Amino acid sequence: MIRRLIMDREQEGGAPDASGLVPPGMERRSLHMPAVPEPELLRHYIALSRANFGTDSGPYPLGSCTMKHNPKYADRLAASPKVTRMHPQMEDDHTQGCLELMSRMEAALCSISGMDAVSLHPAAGAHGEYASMLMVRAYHRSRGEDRDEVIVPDSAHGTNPASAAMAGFKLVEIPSGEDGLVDLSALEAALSGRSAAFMLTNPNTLGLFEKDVREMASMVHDKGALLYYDGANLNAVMGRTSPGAMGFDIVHFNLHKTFATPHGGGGPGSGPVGVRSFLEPFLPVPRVVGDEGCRSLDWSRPQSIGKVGSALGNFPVLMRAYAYILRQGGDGLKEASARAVLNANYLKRRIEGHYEVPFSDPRKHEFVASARALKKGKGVRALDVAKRMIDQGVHPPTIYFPALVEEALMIEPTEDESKESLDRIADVMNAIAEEDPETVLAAPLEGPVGRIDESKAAKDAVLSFRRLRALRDV
Amino acid sequence: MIRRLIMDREQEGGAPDASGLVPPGMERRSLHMPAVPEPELLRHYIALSRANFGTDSGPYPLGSCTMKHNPKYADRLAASPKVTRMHPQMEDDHTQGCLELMSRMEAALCSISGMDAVSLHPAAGAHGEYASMLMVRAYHRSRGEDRDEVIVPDSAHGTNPASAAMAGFKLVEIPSGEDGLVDLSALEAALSGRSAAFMLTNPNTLGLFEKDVREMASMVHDKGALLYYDGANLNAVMGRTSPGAMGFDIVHFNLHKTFATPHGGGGPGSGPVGVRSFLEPFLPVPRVVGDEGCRSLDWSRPQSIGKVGSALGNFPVLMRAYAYILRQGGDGLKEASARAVLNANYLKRRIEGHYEVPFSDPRKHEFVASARALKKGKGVRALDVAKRMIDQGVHPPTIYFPALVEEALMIEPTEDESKESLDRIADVMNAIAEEDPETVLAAPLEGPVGRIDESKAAKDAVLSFRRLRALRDV
Amino acid sequence: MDRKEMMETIGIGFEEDLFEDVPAEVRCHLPLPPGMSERETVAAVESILERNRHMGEAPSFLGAGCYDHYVPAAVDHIVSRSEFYTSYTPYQPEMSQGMLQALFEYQSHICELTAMDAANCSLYDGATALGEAARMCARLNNGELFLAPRAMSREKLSVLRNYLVGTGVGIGLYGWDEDGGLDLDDLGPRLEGEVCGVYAECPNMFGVIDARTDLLRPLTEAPLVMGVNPLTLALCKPPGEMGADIVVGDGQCLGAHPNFGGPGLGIFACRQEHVRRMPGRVIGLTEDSRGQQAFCMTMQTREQHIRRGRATSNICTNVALLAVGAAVHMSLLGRDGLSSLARENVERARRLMDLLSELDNVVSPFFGNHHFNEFLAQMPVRPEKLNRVLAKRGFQGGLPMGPHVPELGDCMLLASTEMHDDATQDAFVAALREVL
Amino acid sequence: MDRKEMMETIGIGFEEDLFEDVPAEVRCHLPLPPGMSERETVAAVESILERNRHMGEAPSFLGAGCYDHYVPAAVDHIVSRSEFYTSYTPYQPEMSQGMLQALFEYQSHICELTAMDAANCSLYDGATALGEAARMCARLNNGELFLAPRAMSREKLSVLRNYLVGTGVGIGLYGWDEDGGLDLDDLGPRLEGEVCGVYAECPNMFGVIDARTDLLRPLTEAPLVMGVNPLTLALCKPPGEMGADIVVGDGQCLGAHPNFGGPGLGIFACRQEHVRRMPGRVIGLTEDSRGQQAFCMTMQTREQHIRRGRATSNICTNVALLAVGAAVHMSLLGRDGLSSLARENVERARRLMDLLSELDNVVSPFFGNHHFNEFLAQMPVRPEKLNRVLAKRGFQGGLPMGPHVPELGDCMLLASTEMHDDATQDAFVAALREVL
Ligand SMILES: Cc1ncc(COP(=O)(O)O)c(C=O)c1O
Ligand SMILES: Cc1ncc(COP(=O)(O)O)c(C=O)c1O
Repeated sequence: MIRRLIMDREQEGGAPDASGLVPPGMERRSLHMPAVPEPELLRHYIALSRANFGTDSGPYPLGSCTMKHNPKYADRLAASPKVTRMHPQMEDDHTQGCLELMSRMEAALCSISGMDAVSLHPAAGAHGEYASMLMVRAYHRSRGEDRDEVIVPDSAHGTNPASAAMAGFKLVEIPSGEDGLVDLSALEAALSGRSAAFMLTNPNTLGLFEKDVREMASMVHDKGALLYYDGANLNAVMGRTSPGAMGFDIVHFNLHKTFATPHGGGGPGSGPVGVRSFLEPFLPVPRVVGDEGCRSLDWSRPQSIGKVGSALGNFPVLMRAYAYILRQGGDGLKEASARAVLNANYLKRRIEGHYEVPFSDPRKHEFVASARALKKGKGVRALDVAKRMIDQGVHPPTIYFPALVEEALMIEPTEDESKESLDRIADVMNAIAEEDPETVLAAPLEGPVGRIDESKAAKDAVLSFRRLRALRDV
Repeated sequence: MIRRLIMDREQEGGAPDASGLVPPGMERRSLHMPAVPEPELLRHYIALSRANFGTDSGPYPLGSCTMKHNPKYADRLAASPKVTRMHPQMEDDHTQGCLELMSRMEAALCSISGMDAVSLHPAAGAHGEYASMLMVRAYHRSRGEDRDEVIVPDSAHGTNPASAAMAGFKLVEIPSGEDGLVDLSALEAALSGRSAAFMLTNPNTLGLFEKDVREMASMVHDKGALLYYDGANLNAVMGRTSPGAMGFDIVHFNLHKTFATPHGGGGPGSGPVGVRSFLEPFLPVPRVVGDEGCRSLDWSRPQSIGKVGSALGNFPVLMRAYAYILRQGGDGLKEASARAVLNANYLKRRIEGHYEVPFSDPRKHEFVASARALKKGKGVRALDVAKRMIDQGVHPPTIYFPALVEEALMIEPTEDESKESLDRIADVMNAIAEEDPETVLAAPLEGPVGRIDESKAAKDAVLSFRRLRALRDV
Repeated sequence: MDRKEMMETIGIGFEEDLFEDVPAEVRCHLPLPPGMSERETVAAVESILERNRHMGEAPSFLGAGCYDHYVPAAVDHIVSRSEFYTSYTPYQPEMSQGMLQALFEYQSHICELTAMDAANCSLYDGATALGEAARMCARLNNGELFLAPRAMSREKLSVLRNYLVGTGVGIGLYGWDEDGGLDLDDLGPRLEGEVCGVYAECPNMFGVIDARTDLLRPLTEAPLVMGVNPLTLALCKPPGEMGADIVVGDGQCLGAHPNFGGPGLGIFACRQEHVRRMPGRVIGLTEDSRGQQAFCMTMQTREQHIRRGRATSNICTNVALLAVGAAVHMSLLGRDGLSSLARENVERARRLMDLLSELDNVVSPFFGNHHFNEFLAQMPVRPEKLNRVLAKRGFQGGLPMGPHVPELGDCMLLASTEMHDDATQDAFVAALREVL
Repeated sequence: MDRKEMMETIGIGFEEDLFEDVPAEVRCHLPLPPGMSERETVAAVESILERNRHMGEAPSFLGAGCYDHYVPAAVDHIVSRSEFYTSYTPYQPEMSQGMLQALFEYQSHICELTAMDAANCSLYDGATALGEAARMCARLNNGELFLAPRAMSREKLSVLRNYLVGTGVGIGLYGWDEDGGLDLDDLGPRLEGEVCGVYAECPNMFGVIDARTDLLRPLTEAPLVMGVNPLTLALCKPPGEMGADIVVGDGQCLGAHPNFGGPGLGIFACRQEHVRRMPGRVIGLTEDSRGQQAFCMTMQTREQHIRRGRATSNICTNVALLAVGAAVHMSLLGRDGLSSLARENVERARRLMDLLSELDNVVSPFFGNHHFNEFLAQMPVRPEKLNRVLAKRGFQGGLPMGPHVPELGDCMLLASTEMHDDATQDAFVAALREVL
């Protein structure tokens, strides 16, 4: 490991002194938790940070994840005590700033998505999906209908089926057509009076725009179902189209994708949901209401699904995204999408001599290449290509997703990469395609660690030092 | 180089548009300064930062430089607009916080040093020395004396003679005794009616305490000269003795050494000066005067030397150091010194099997080892040892200073290193002493750069991209 | 310039050509104003935030799951390291050992605190962690009802309900006793039914350190879920020693700022035997090809990106950065630092309850029991009204209980932490004395 | 525990043994209170700073060498990188290539801006840079007098005097003309004397962009030192094209906060032929043993640690971190960003002078000339008094000229930057209108 575990240090004897502080018999008897003086602590965690790669380190074309640059003005704003030291249950007198910002953010997301109302509560995209599925359920029930099926294309992100299933829906998966798009006849066949919703990503996870989206909307609506927009790919189309214009009823946003908030190595993110007005009564409570200067929180929404998380949303993330929207403005967002698409198409062109890239042009913000030929020809899989890219300081693309492309390499450079950087990514990938397979299969060769044995981890299931110690003691 | 120079990028044509903004004929016609978008800019400078070693990266036992840990609470405080957005010429109404802090800081430094008055103005240690030499001059002149000599031991830091010379004094250097301490008879011989001051560092740069300091004080004072304390080594003796108790008249502090403020890769630092009351009239103007709540700046000090820099001191550095003093308290400062001394003596013991360490025990916060035997035995010089340490991730000690130790390795671990870390430094140094000389002479072997050719740099004197371009064009 | 070259490479003449696949009928404009400079952006957002009055400006006595603790500057420093916060979920372990180790350390710390074997590397917040725990009970066990305390915030209860929607499991609520601990007489008979899982909190919603949680294990064979405040655990017997199967809680108090309530840090720990039924991402120890110990995400086959509709949860993005912050926080404080912080919180709350008890018309604490850093006080006026009056005087009172537990509608849940000095508490009580 | 082992290794029984060499007669105690927790420390310092009213709270029209500009967040981010700010002077180049390259980039930027060949990597501030320049003139040239403008702040003049103390060179002051530019009729005859060096500023203390600096070079063979505001240089003919030998200035405006005046960023550039007479640290380009381009500190034999009493300067610690910040700032803005920022500053000042000129009893600007971001305005009341009145109304007026240039004692030097929007300027002028 990069540094010895903190837990693996000695600690002076003794137990916390809890007498008189907790009920008799409830005192803690021992706790292994060594304290590390600040100088050593900093070195430890800074060394760990240096063994981690972020967008500030280099190219990070991780498809579907939209690893945009995280602008630094947002950090400055987020450090203010006007953000950090706010409590969600304060009197409205104290929170006008938060409420105003949330209200403006809701309005901005309405403009961007073409929806009528937005809730900022969900903590991430999947959380937004779940909130939406609860609304879908509540909506149909409110009409006396007990629809129990949700339709998803096979190219959908895993969270789509997972969220629908978690909300108690049966899944109906439809295969993509030859062209990588939704097969309208398969959709038609799947739709019925039991259909509660159809979940669609547009552009889809192959980076293809579902041009028949309006027709799908009619089909879905004709059957009394709702059309759901997975907004993870919104970065492709801002200023050109919107979920509203495409006919969607519900949409979730990923602020940590489209709106440049940091992903934090896993989170926190933020996954607001937007709906058409007929669904507004179902949005989570409380809602921000009132006018500038006298905003408040309204809990009296009898049809609301209630709460999906304890907070009103991840406020600092909302604030960062709102600042980004202000900074870009309408034109800037449109330009960001245009550049993201240009970059993806350029990079695609630059590598397609070495990798197959199934399906037709143009792509939107991402594309999926395949290492199928490499695998056949030299036994080099997508995984191996990825590991070898690590040696060159380029973060690998998303691999093996979507599943309908064999040996998939899902590449999304975002608008932030310069031509120079795109050329570098391409050069690295192309060189790997030509490299001798032994080298590639052995990668990564540079750097502090070699290829990591993921199956051993799964077999051993050692998830804590406590467990490790228990095994050592055996 | 680590990354291509920013200047070495292309820039779109055109000139700044200055028409109407500056007098005719004064317009700028061209300016080569490529703009770098924030995402690339961040990657560039973050990559540079990663190619730099600080105390947060690992052990940094650079003798004389006192590379303490820089606590992070100070960063938080320094980011406040109550610090950053203050202008030095504001009305007192607006600056009561700054003035109060400065006043308390002066008092704290008086307590620590045993001096009667302190000026926070000087921007670094050498600047404090210079301000002090100006005061020495003004003081003697005020008494109608035109003393023109300053005495320094040969072990003095280079800034001491440089500052005295800059102030127009003739230097009288006295050799150290066999024991590494000031030779009292040499001092006696050097002292005369021309002597303006004697500059002394205690503990001296060998880490030895000048135990005869009171006697020296008497000798100096008897001759009508002043005794000056270079406070760079104050970290050794806080809470045990003070310049005041030792008989000094003037002292400079290095806040970036003793008081844990960051050195910033070269600065900014801060070098306050403290004096006995008879010298107070000569301190730089303006002085902070008044009581809490109604402090102001007083310029009416007719005997003052005036200004040594435009500011009232490097305020954020002062603020950081004041916070550190509060946090430590008297006991904490004493403990810091004790631990610094313990660490130095421990490390000395751990390496003295492999390196000569001339002069007797105990040491204070630092000690000077010698690679003389290694050089004789295998041709390995102090420089080579230093370069080989780099390979092991330990910052080398100060080398070739003080000059009176051959092949000097001047080692100051500070109080912040744990025993584990000290053992690592020792193990690294001891292993190098045993290593085959070829390896050591070729070091550094790991890392992004090999040994750097310093004489080529001096010969070529290429100090800017502009110069480089001019040479390329030839 | 670059742009032109790129378009040539692609073989298009206009950028617009890249959008030829977007049909005219879905085209639309973006009705947002033009962009601003960085300086203007910062000023615009600051001018909105200016309208807030934060806890440093108006001392606050709110807690209820979100606490104002001092965040050591070292914690903020580490989570501000660009390499950490600009990275994604560590899908490529060779490039993310730093984040993976930090998260493993977080998991390890949580396991030590709770005395459990395994923890995941975070869920959204404490409430969703409870929801996921209930769902996991439904995976581990049959049974119709998930038993939980009636003394729960409306937020948490609502989340719990929403997370059980798809399982068919209902919620059974049990009451509290006159000392604010769980009512065994109420709970006992309910345990006879078809119980899917049992949830108990310590400290509970009233801030009570409830010794009765230690009596639960022998009473049921259903999975036992315990809700904790991790800071309390520095003083208190851990759930692992009380027979818990699953432990949940919110770790915001471990080095994260209140931030208007979100993000929280959903803690989720369980016994080794249950690990493959857990929700969320977990980091495991393994080896690399050179035989060195290393880390990676593991048991991903439980997760949505592999298992899709049959995953143990839909969660993808979690709150990893807060987990890193918590690891730094716990490493910095260690056992002794954490337990003395916990002690300080108990003592702060005690001092406040004592001060309040001197007010004639206030019952403080409402429950005679051990409290952690919050407690109920019964007020002579409606807490909602009282808070409005206090706000005018520059204070933020405690949480009115009415919306959560209607029969305690005249009570306020007051929290105090190390951030309150004596003067702040005294001033608050003086203000109360004046208005009551 | 560790401590005991360490003492055993050293062979001592008590820590006190390590201080046996400190004689009893110099022993003393440290009369300071006990330490505090981190939280208490932060609270204590914040409560002192609380008493400040910063420029965001009381809009300020002070400049005079220290300016309130927007600092891009990227700049603060970079100088907060631990590897940079916790490092020392890069004595070991192999371990410090990052800092060395950043400083080389700073030097390069400064050379481009000034059109000079070489720059050092910083001096304490603009005033000491001038002092060092004067001292360098004394090394380059004989001559009794260093000529400088009488229109100089008392701070700068005092520093200049103090830096010349050891050289034997005196200071000759020349005046200004009716348009606020340098008075050639006054300067001309002085140039006939034994001149050691000549110093001229553009913009000068009155904020005037002085076209006459361009006429100086043919008038003297003595070294010519030019003082600049680096931001102005984005619009203005650079000193290198006007024949300067040395350029000095303060670079605080390049990405550093005002910070109550310090640290400043002392800019120092010169022609290639003079490099070996320069003060301060310089970074040079070289190669490593593998033939790669690399950087190191160079020409150290000029410096105190080698040359000791015969060094070109005593400076050791400088302000490297601000130089890094300036490099980041200039790289982010580039030519176009920097020149439009400069333009904005000219326009801000113009708008303010126009507004003020509408006040009956104010002469604004006092000098009819091109100004950068500051200008003199003549007031009907003593500026010192005016500022006290303005402070009560929440404004910080301009710099009273009296202490600096007594004959302009009824004038105030007012600065405006991009940080002032129209509303701020309008409110200030409205306040002035009311009190005048
Ligand atoms: C297409 C798509 N949908 C949904 C999600 C889930 O979003 P989150 O990770 O914010 O929960 C993702 C995340 O990768 C995604 O790529
Ligand atoms: C003994 C000694 N004196 C004086 C100085 C000069 O201090 P500064 O670098 O702050 O100018 C130093 C710095 O290294 C030093 O070690």
